[in-house]
Amino acid sequence: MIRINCPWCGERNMVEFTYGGDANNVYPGLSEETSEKQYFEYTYLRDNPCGPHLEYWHHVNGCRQWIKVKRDTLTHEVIATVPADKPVGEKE
Amino acid sequence: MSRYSALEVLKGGLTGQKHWQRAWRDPEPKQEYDAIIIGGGGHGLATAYYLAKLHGMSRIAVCEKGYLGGGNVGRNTTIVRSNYMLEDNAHFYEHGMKLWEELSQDINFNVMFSQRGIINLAHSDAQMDAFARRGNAMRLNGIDAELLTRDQVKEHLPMLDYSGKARFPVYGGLQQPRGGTARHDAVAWGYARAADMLGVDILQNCEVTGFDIHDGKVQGIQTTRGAIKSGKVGIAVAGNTSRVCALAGLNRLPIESHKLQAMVSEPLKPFIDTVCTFGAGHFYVSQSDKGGLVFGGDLDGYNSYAQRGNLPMVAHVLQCGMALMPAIGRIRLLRHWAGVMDMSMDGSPIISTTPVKGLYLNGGWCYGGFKATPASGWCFAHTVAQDRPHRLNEAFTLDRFERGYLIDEKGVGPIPALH
Amino acid sequence: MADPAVKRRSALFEIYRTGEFGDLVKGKAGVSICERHALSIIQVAAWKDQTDAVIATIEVAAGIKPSAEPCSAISSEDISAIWLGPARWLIVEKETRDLHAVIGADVTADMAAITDQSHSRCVLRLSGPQSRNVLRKGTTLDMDPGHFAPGDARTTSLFHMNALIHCLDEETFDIYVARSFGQSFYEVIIHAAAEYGYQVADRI
Amino acid sequence: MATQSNRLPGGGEIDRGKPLTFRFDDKTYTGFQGDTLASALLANNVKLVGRSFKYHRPRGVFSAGPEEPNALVHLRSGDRQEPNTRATMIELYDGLIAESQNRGKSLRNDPQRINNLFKAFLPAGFYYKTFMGPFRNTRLWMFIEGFIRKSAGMGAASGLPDPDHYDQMSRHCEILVIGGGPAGLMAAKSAAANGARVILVDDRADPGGQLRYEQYEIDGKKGLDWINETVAGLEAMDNVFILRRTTAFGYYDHNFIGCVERVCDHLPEPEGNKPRQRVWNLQAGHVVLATGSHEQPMVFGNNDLPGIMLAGAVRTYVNQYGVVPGKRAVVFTSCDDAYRTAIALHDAGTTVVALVDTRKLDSSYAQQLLDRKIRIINDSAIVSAQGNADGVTSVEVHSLSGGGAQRLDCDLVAMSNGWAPALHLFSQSGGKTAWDADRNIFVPGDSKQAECSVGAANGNFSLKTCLEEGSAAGAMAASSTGFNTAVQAVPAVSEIHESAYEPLWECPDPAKGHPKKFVDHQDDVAVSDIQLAYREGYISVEHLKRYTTLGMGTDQGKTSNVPGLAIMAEARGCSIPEAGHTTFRPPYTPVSMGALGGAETGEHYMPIRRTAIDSWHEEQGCKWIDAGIWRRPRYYPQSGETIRDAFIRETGMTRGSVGMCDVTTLGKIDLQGPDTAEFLERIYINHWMKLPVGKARYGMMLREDGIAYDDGVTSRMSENHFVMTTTTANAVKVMANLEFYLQVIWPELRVQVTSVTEQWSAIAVAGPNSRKVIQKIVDIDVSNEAFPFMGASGCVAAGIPGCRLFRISFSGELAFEINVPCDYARYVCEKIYEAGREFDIVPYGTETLGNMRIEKGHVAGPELDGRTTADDLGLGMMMSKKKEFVGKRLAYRDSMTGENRKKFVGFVPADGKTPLKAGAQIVVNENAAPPVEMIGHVTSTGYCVEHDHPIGLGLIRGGLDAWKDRVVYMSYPLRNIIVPMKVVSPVFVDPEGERLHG
Ligand SMILES: Cc1cc2nc3c(=O)[nH]c(=O)nc-3n(C[C@H](O)[C@H](O)[C@H](O)COP(=O)(O)OP(=O)(O)OC[C@H]3O[C@@H](n4cnc5c(N)ncnc54)[C@H](O)[C@@H]3O)c2cc1C
Ligand SMILES: NC(=O)c1ccc[n+]([C@@H]2O[C@H](COP(=O)([O-])OP(=O)(O)OC[C@H]3O[C@@H](n4cnc5c(N)ncnc54)[C@H](O)[C@@H]3O)[C@@H](O)[C@H]2O)c1
Ligand SMILES: Cc1cc2nc3c(=O)[nH]c(=O)nc-3n(C[C@H](O)[C@H](O)[C@H](O)COP(=O)(O)O)c2cc1C
Ligand SMILES: [Zn+2]
Repeated sequence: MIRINCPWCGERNMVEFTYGGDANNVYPGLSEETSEKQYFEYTYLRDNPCGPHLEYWHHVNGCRQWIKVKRDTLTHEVIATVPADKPVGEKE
Repeated sequence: MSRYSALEVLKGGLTGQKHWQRAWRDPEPKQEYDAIIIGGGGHGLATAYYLAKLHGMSRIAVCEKGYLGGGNVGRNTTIVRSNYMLEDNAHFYEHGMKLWEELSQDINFNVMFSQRGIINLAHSDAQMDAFARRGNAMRLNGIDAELLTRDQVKEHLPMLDYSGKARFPVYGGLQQPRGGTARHDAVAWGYARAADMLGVDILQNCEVTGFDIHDGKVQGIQTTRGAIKSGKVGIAVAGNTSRVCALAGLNRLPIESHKLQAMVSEPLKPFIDTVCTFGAGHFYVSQSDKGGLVFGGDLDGYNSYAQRGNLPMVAHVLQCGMALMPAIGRIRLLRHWAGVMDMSMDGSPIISTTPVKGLYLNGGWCYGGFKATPASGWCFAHTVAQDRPHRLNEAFTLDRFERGYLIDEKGVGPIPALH
Repeated sequence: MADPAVKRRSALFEIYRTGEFGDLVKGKAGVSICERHALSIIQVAAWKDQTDAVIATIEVAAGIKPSAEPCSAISSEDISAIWLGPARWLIVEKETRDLHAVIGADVTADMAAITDQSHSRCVLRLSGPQSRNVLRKGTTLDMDPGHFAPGDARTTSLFHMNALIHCLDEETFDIYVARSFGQSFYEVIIHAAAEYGYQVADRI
Repeated sequence: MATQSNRLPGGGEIDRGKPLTFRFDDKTYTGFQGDTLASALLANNVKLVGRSFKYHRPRGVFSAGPEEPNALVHLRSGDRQEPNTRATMIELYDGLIAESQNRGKSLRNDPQRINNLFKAFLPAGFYYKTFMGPFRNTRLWMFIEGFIRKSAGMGAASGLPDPDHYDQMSRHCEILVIGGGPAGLMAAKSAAANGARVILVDDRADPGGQLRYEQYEIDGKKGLDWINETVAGLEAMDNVFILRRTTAFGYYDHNFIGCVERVCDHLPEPEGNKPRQRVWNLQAGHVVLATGSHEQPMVFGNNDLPGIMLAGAVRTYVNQYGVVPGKRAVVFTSCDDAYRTAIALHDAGTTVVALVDTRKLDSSYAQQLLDRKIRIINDSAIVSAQGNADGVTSVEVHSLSGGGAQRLDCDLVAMSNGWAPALHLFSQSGGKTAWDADRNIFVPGDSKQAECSVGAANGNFSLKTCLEEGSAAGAMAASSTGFNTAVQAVPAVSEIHESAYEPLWECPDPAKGHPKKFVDHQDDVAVSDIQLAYREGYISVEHLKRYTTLGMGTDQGKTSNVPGLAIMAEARGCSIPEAGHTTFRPPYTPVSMGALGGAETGEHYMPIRRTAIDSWHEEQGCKWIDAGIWRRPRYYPQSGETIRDAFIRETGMTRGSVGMCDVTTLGKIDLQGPDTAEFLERIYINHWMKLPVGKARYGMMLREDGIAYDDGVTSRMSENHFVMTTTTANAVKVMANLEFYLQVIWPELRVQVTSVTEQWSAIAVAGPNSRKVIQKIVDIDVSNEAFPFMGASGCVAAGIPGCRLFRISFSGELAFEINVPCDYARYVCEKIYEAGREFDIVPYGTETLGNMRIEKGHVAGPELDGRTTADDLGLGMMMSKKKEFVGKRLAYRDSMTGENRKKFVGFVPADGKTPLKAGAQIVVNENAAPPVEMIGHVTSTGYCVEHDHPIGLGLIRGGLDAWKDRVVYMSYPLRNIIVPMKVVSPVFVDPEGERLHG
């Protein structure tokens, strides 16, 4: 049972969250300059490491904030959590 | 090596079963092979078998990091079916179904393929329509399918809740009578033994740790049992696809690794005679020949390489189970475990050449790859041997995502956990 | 406000039955349940850079000062300000005035978005020595007294429904769930409470 | 009624003042309060209690705990029948009914016992080698499989719905102590001393563990008294919570432990509203594993006969239950522990024929035996047992140094091959086990989570060490969770130092014959099977397990895994740790699915969402339909009407006059802020900046991959305030998506989104007379001039202020949608109905809603199937060329555009009357044999009331451009239906949209 430390609500059980996938993905931005390839990569390609992984979670049954979670995909240990618009390691 | 037959077993009975030899050898790795398959799961072993049998290759090795069959082939819910709607899937899986029907004889190993049928339950008219769409497509593709009414479902599955108290009553179901289950371990062992008999070296405890690639062409691999040369290397490592491909410089694939749990009850006398899936929650069930009810559910929902799951999904599966078959309340769960799935972006597999010459990829099986084992091995062997796909797998390329030729049976888009 | 002759109809209108039920111990109920109904529930979502201003303005306008502290609730006799998320609160009181208008008069659009949610929730008040046990059956939160104390308010998953739980005193909780879930919610709560014996009291 | 011939006149923890009657198979017996079913059966000298899995060999009670492989019964009857229940764990209650299982009509004369004669032909995995049949198909196997399935399995499920209910609860604590033996009790005591929250779980009715049946003194008191005092002390503390009859079954990530409490299993039926069982979800800061150990058996010929039991179990029956399971006992051991069994048996009056010790050394207890004139046979082993279904009658003993065979008559064998720590939970926590070569046991290695093992679970079997470790661990756990350390003083104990244990994994064969030596009693796995697996190369323990089924039974190998792997290690010539053990998986002991499923099942499997007008629909006699988890009225049948009659009538009356429909379930999202229009511009394919205040617009969203995602109407209520509607199915997902875009991707946009689905009820009023009805309700002018198509406005409705009115239409008729705060919705609904009465207003359900949108050619769920693009759906012109929006770029990939895509069209049957069926495929050739090319499919079907013929919508390759007015075939082979139909425009009524604007 993974426990995630929501930057606002504190440590909560994972049943309160939904998973949002790879947070290394950088949104290409809605601009004519962006290439189709960038959209393709954003939409379809994923970091999929065995070990620490940066990912989005949504505290949907909580404060409804999207957060970034660094989590080990082998041990499920949660290494860090930050608000989704912040880089990991830096708190609000 | 003795052929398996009833006579041999009887003979053994009189001599203390002493005459049986190893089902497969335990050879030392050779310096070089004509082809190496990475992954001693169902797909890897089947590939090696078909390479040797159908493509006249003899110097073949299968590298397995642990014990043979210890991956998903040894931990799945063993459902075999070809009830797909989309053309590319339908033909591929139906080819597989035909191979299944002859597999035990072909490899001289009883894989206990039991065509007890599979029923997908529907809980609304809309769901019946969606199933009809699939069933009609199956029929038109020459695949068996039946649309069952509620009463017909009841004949097959009398233990479901028809009481009127069911939150999601049964409306009917889509049945594929030729679908069923097989003895998962036997599939791995049978292919291993058959491949071994054709001279394939099965190298257990041999983890691939790197690739030798020059000028965009593969030359060999590094393993925990030393370097091995080969100009053709096929990757069939299921949940570990991203990790192994990364060793070959193929980073960021259209794949996420997720875990899926399965569970089994205490052994019971025959309780359910077909495979059944719930249409209003993630739950499917069949009974193993040993008597255990084998249940599966949804992914735990987050990337994971742990072959163990968490309790909420177990609880969810059994909640579905109780909702569908209130008779299981007093039956006990015996064991639950998990496997790591290579979930692709459209839920369909990849059997493909790669940007590296001589390197081939078989992956993206999501939680449906057991039934594909024979067809996947068959097509992958063709792809490896001929350096191009067979017609049956030509849609399953790695570059289809970029080109937009997706094979999205569920229509949920590039969210792997939803396929 | 509507024509006072027209009564608001709660989500539990058809099924709410007062009385004592379940396994009463020596005639005593372990839990008491009552619906809080005809509430004004106003959501205020401040622009982040206006958080302090909004807090101050609400205090003046509505007579309650929300706290920026996550998972907290400030309440007085008649009105509560419950933290929902960063810079987001529910202001709740028994409907006696047009709270939406009252707050909206001072908290302007360039300070916050204000949304009327008065009809969007079914609110049950649980009290009694077994109230924490009833909640323990549906949530993974730590419900022990030292860890969920008066003045705490947490949104969580309760019996698979999104719920906001506000602790009023040692053994009293207000629980807010989406209105459409109201009947299902009520049914699972009384089912969970049956082994302790429960009383359903008049609405407040 | 049989007497309790094996019951001692005194002693034990049973309450002789409370006799209980119970039935086993066809006989009635008595026992006492405090008995287990196993102890009561043994008290009545019932030896044969079951049959083994494969060979149907007779089996008796083997253990006294959860490790029991043999004594599995059907407990209770009818819909409460529980298969595979361990007699050793069933607390006896008055009127208990149990039956033996895996047998024919009678246990003694089970016809399948002949399997035992053919056992030579049924070695491990025989089925892999045969039954493949002469032909290339699965027929022979499936025929045989029927028989195999019938003879496999142990117990039978009743097949009837379980009448009891279950429950789940969560609890948090600083320290969780699992196991209430001496180690666990001591740990709880010191952990709790300074206020940390401690939970103690133990799977028995009362804590105490092995100490309950030993004769030790602690602090000069009887062990049992010390236990009772300690438990009473803990119970008196506010910060301690004790769970009895509770098994910790699984250790999961982040120190989360699943436990199951058997709340009412010791009673005939659950009391009052109590659940039968309850799952406890425990979240702990630190876990102390004090789970004890399991005694390991000896492996010798016919070691499975009834009457051959674990020595600790025998001692338990004597000391705790006052039952002697035999009259003449042989004790067989490789460690000191079983000497105490010999002593206990002797002191209870049983003849102890001999104690056979595999070791040469003198046990520390040797003198105590000699004092009792019990013969000790050192350096020897039992090589075979003789007997029948009624139990063992003699054993053959050999010296391990050669020579010296002798036969001892006996009716009870108490054996011990040492104790294996219960590592299940430790191992599940992620910890790796380590082999302790000195003590010949696997012990816990390094911890991966915040836990520690103590006492027997940590491989320390002396009582003193158990208490010391418990005390230290409790204090450490408290300090690691922030509470002051307070090591409790450890009481003094009477105990003698035991001599070393020297396991013998397999006993030698007797001089004559090769009787099977069973390793896994339940699954009938014998040494010969392990050797066969070895010969065939199934040498990894995981292969061994899967090939032979070793350890795969209901006991999960608690008494067979270690011997099995040791025998394999021996064959391979490797060490035991090199061979390794298989993976420990939850649950520790089997857990009922009812408990795991919890309370929310049946009708409560998922909550039902109801609209605020739910009761009104019910009163109107509607038939319900599930729309996701909402329930919605499907149609309102009038007497004798079928669904088809009803929707045709509802459609006709709506189009003819006026109808009303509850559309509350659509998602409603409130958007506020200065950047809202810009935000909509980015997420919708069409334009929003210039939408005037007071106007609504239809919008479509794409997924990032360019596929059509969701559609709905969004209205501008004021400059910076919009209200969006979504489909019912996607409401929750769209909301989360919008939050993602705003919080993660464009945090600079000043937009607030709030779901208001629950605040507003929505009622659609449609049909030519709808304006007249609405005008009677609302306070604003709804004439075409004042409130044209796509108007949006606040209003007072039926006297209720703060309502909203939209002039939007899904049916293609002149239509309005009124939004009312939910608590007033039923009132307003009634007022509308009243206002419409003069126009014969008709309430309509989802069936008519669907039919009218099909007539009008609007897309919905069946068309938005996650594979279609906006262009496929005929909405390509809505996609703005002038702006970028989510999904735009990937929507223009080659494959996603172009002639060959399936496009949205309408169909009518060529004969104008044959109904069309959703789910049908479209083919060009009426009589082709499979595989047939499918050029499209029918998505939705209905009946065009105005033109009086069936209609359909669907997708067809090339769309109208390629197929307009041509005939194709609707193919529905599942029902042998093939219908020629004409491809037409998907808009069947009012193609010019005059009614909408009128
Ligand atoms: C719980 C569960 C239920 C499922 N249910 C079904 C079902 O009912 N029906 C169905 O059709 N499918 C099902 N599946 C999916 C199916 O099991 C898999 O898709 C399929 O088995 C994958 O192919 P495989 O057998 O080759 O994989 P695996 O057996 O996983 O083989 C891959 C092998 O590669 C090895 N490997 C990995 N990395 C390396 C390396 N670096 N070097 C060497 N070797 C390596 C692994 O050890 C492993 O043995 C299920 C899966 C799970 C987990
Ligand atoms: N002399 C020997 O060779 C020898 C060998 C083994 C044990 N012993 C004796 O056994 C005792 C060991 O003490 P201990 O406290 O370590 O163990 P214990 O066996 O006395 O107690 C363990 C307790 O944990 C419970 N338990 C186990 N798993 C559980 C689970 N998953 N969930 C809930 N409850 C569970 C058991 O029912 C039992 O009550 C000592 O008295 C010791 O002397 C002696
Ligand atoms: C179809 C199927 C049936 C199984 N039946 C049993 C069973 O009867 N008893 C058992 O102990 N395990 C059973 N298992 C589970 C295996 O013991 C094992 O847990 C699983 O293969 C995963 O391997 P692992 O636990 O070693 O990681 C079964 C597994 C499968 C896939
Ligand atoms: Zn939060």
